[in-house]
Amino acid sequence: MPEFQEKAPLLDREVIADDIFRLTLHAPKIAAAARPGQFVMLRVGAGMDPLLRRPFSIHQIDASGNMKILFKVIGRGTAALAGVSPGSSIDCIGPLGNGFSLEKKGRLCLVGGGMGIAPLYFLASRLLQNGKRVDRDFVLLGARNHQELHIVADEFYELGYRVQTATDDGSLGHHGFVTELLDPILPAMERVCTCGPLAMMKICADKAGAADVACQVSLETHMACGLGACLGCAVRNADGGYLHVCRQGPVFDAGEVKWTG
Amino acid sequence: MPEFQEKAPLLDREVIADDIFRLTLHAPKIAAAARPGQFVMLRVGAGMDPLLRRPFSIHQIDASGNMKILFKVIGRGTAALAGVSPGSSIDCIGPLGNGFSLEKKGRLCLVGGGMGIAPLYFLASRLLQNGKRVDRDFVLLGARNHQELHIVADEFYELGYRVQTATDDGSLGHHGFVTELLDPILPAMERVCTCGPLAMMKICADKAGAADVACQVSLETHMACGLGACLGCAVRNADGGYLHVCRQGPVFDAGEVKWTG
Amino acid sequence: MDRINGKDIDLRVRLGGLSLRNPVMTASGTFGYAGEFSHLVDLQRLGAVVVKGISLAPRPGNPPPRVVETACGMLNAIGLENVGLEGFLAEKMEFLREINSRVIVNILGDSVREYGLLAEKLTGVKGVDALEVNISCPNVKKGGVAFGTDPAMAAEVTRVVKEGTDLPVIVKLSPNVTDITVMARAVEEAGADAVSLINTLIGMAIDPASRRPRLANIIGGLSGPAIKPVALRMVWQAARAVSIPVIGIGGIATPEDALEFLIAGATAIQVGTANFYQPRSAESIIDGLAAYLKTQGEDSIRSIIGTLQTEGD
Amino acid sequence: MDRINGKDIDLRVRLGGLSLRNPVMTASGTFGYAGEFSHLVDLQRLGAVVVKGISLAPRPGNPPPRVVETACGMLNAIGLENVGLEGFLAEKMEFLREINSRVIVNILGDSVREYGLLAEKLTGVKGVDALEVNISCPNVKKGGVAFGTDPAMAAEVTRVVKEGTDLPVIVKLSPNVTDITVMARAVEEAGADAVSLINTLIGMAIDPASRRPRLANIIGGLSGPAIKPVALRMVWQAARAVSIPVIGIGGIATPEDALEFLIAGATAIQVGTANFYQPRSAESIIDGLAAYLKTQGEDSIRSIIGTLQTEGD
Ligand SMILES: Cc1cc2nc3c(=O)[nH]c(=O)nc-3n(C[C@H](O)[C@H](O)[C@H](O)COP(=O)(O)OP(=O)(O)OC[C@H]3O[C@@H](n4cnc5c(N)ncnc54)[C@H](O)[C@@H]3O)c2cc1C
Ligand SMILES: Cc1cc2nc3c(=O)[nH]c(=O)nc-3n(C[C@H](O)[C@H](O)[C@H](O)COP(=O)(O)OP(=O)(O)OC[C@H]3O[C@@H](n4cnc5c(N)ncnc54)[C@H](O)[C@@H]3O)c2cc1C
Ligand SMILES: Cc1cc2nc3c(=O)[nH]c(=O)nc-3n(C[C@H](O)[C@H](O)[C@H](O)COP(=O)(O)O)c2cc1C
Ligand SMILES: Cc1cc2nc3c(=O)[nH]c(=O)nc-3n(C[C@H](O)[C@H](O)[C@H](O)COP(=O)(O)O)c2cc1C
Ligand code: FES
Ligand code: FES
Repeated sequence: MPEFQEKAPLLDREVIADDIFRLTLHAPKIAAAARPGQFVMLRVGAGMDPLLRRPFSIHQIDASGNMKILFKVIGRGTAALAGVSPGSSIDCIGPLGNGFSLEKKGRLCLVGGGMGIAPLYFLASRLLQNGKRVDRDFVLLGARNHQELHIVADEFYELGYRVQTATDDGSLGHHGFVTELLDPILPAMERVCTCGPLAMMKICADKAGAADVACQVSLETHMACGLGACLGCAVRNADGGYLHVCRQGPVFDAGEVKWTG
Repeated sequence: MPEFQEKAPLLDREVIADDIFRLTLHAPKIAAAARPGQFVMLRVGAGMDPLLRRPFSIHQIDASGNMKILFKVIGRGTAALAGVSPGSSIDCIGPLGNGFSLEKKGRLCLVGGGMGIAPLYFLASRLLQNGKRVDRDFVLLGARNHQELHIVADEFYELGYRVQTATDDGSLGHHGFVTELLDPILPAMERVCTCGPLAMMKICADKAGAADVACQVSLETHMACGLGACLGCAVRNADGGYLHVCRQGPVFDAGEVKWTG
Repeated sequence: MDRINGKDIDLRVRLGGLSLRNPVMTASGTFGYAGEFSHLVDLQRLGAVVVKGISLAPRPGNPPPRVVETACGMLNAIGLENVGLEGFLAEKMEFLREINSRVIVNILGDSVREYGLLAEKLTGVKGVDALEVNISCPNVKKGGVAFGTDPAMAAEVTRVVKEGTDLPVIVKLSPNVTDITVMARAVEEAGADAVSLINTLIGMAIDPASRRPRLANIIGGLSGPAIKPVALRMVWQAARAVSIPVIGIGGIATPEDALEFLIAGATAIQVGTANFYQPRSAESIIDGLAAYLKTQGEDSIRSIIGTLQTEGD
Repeated sequence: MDRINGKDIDLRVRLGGLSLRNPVMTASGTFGYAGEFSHLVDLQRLGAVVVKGISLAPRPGNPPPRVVETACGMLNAIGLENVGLEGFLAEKMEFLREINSRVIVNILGDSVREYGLLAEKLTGVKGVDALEVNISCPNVKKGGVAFGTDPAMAAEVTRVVKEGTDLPVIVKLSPNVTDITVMARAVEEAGADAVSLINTLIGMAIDPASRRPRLANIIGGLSGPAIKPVALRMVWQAARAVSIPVIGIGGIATPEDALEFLIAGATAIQVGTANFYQPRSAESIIDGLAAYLKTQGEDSIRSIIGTLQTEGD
């Protein structure tokens, strides 16, 4: 699984919400090699501060070598990224990590919360491309409000998935937690793939576990390199040892992970 | 002499040459208080790197509170400054330092090299405003080539000064050093004000000294604060002690300075 | 009480005998004698001003270049240039008496005796609220380094200064040591009322084109955000090692920075290099501390000090 | 000879018995076991690869969070996680033998005996060109700190490692000491073939919102451009104190950075944190060194080493 370093021209910059942006980067080598669930490390800003690259899930890929990332402004790095104007280039390393299972058999439920929806779109579209039957598969998406969600929710819908949404303020779909949408659906599912806040993924994992449904989760952790070199991205595994999110993950079977808190 | 801190909107950005830019900033308090030869400390970039402000001479002031600075890209700070787009604001502290003499009597020769021409324009225009007779005063300007010089040279000319130019490549005016233009003029002058490379100012100072003409020079040195607090901007004075460029200068009588090298 | 929407948010702290309206001071050598900032900063809001280090006789300082920027930091080799005690008293104290803020005089000497004399002569001077003893400046070859890195000498200086004054005595520690707790304990035992740390780390920069050092003095003191993690670690260690108040210094520029130090155990903090690039840093920290207290539901900054949670997972 | 427009620019350097095609290595713990970078970096261009520190038994490392970004730097508390000697030999050496670059194995132990055993067991292993003895890692409470800050213990480790091997032995020094020259001389006298410095400075970061340390280990090692001035100063001091070669480490990311260390007296340099944010840093440094030699009219990098001009004004 080779990774590439590309100076990727920024082709487009969409403002999804006040603090949520979607960038289209021309990164043909990365795009050609990418699998759903993998991520890229982006260099934000030209100087030495912020110093480290930032990890972002690969959100969409097209046949002409373009890659989208969807992100929320959290701190200095993402703020800098939001300020990059089309025409500039962004230094990208990827694709990194393992990715979600591309199993075509069985009914699938994707559960995304916040920016966790980013990799799920790539997964949803790749499964469709690979010939999976998706019209009985669910996509459950949660966010703070309508604005954050509706554009990407529509895109999932266009792929042919059954899309349900939940928002904190009730401005789109269910008023409440996205995980609450899972209960009626879960018994009919064979697999759940989830990405989002840890607490949300834990609920998914618990519910899936209780229902004896397979569950893959995509973890976030601070990363210095993304390449398996710094060993900084450790999270606890179920046995008390450590998993390295950048190489062994970011996607894990829910059972591998130690769910604390 | 109070100084102000202003978030000054960038109104205009002119590209004078590949690496030379002129910015128009709306900084009404600084503009109202400024005297020729004073400078401002600009914060370049939003992050912590580059950390320190950068000093720039006040190049032009207009009645509506606008201030221009003229600068060349040298390193990271000036590169960042060159990249700021109109509409953004730049954090400015000023006006700082002492400034040139505004004596109206007697014939005056201004000698500017490279970016040293920046403060001289403010001096030239303020003297005219103050009612000085300038049609017998000289402005000698040196630069690498025509491109760097012609716009500002024209502006001096429009003020009514006798303008002579020198370029390294002969593409405008005298082919050679600007100080070579000084010899025929100097005997008739009462004062020389010079700003530019140290070697150039030293030649001016030497020639003026030999001709018994008063000479003011504007020095550059690394500055951490520009406010007289860090004591980092020391240069040697003629007696072996130190001068602080930001508070006691940047303008000095040539005789105060120790001319080394 | 600090003025923030008229709320009763209590930022007062006490350093031994010295009470401050808030824990935010300006660090020695980075705020001149306060007058330099009088048009840009509301001086009376500051917890205290620590003035540029004063020696018995005036000092000319080092040859230039004296400062150079580094990654998120700067190196300085000012060489302790200062107006000297007499100059300070004659030219600077009048203004400082009027700023309606605490004034702490940073002192430095080439010998134990000089420190003692400085302490005596500053005692009883109206407007001087405390002394900060700089035993740590790395720029002067004579004395400076040794006092700050040898616990016995640091203790000796502290004792002599304490004998010479009834003002609160803060001893400012150098970070260029193997174990900061040894230094902190040594000066505590010698009678220091508080310790402040860190002074600058010793660093260096070279211009490859000329193959010359970028500072005429070759080496200089590193300050600014770059050093904050080291400063914070040492403050945390020192605060656990001594029972006198600890003043945190090093790369502090924002309210979050200041809070890190307070949470680590500092009773107060000093803003240094940030004054150069953002003169209003101290004021914005004061505002930010008050705002933080509100979000945390606390009404006194003192309930934040030393509250680092280190147990559990 | 390095490939640069076919010019005869000689970047070779010699570290005791070890000759390198150029002075640019990758630092331990920042380049994994080299395979991690094989798609991004032309490994055979590197002067040497220093692998992640190896202990006798595998180590799991510290709980997360293990890394946090700071101003122009980062803190790490990896806790010396590694595959252990057997794992290293079984899983990593095969690849390393093939990269056509020098391989230096960084070793660490909890006791002098462990260092000695590691040295013995790595001696004679095909593809291992030298040992770098990590006496300086601040992350493990047991052993690490003491070896690196006590000259006698550092010398003892050095002696035992030297007895156990005929490979060139580089001793890697901790910067968390009052006087780096004491440490450098101690290990030189104990037989070290070279010293490398600096390892990380000890630092800390706190999250004000939770009032918890940002690293589970509370303290960690500071690396990156922020520490370069301190590293350069220590390298300059060490190079003047010992006659064995000095390897410069700390914040090196560009050719200019590398040149600063070489001019200060380092015979070679290591690129650490920069590998994380710019994997091609080492390669661009190699190119930049060759380009610099041209502009300086020199044909060998060896004529740059230790050429700092400090006389005059
Ligand atoms: C595998 C992976 C995929 C991700 N995909 C996305 C995505 O598609 N969209 C999106 O908006 N965000 C994503 N994130 C989170 C994103 O990396 C962080 O929001 C971002 O790094 C924050 O950087 P900052 O400079 O704005 O924040 P700061 O808080 O200033 O960053 C400081 C440091 O903390 C790290 N950090 C802060 N928050 C996180 C976090 N949540 N996860 C990891 N590191 C963090 C930064 O990388 C940096 O090193 C992903 C994270 C990982 C690990
Ligand atoms: C009073 C004064 C007035 C000035 N007026 C002008 C002007 O009108 N136009 C113009 O183009 N330049 C002017 N300069 C020079 C200008 O400040 C520098 O070119 C600029 O600071 C370089 O910053 P940098 O980040 O691009 O370079 P870098 O080399 O990356 O800067 C590194 C550090 O060195 C300092 N530095 C580098 N070169 C100089 C220099 N020549 N003088 C002072 N500090 C320097 C920087 O401020 C910074 O702290 C003036 C300098 C002074 C002292
Ligand atoms: C230019 C400069 C001059 C300084 N002069 C003194 C001094 O005279 N006495 C002293 O105790 N510390 C002096 N310091 C150290 C600072 O007070 C402070 O301890 C150090 O800079 C670390 O804080 P910072 O990172 O916030 O700047 C000086 C620092 C700088 C940058
Ligand atoms: C994540 C990380 C892990 C490290 N692991 C080791 C190690 O195992 N052994 C060692 O001697 N040094 C280790 N170091 C220290 C580096 O080799 C180097 O000395 C230090 O980071 C300073 O260089 P830099 O600023 O270029 O990173 C590690 C550094 C980092 C950042
Ligand atoms: S992020 Fe560096 S090893 Fe995973
Ligand atoms: S630049 Fe700070 S005193 Fe002059």
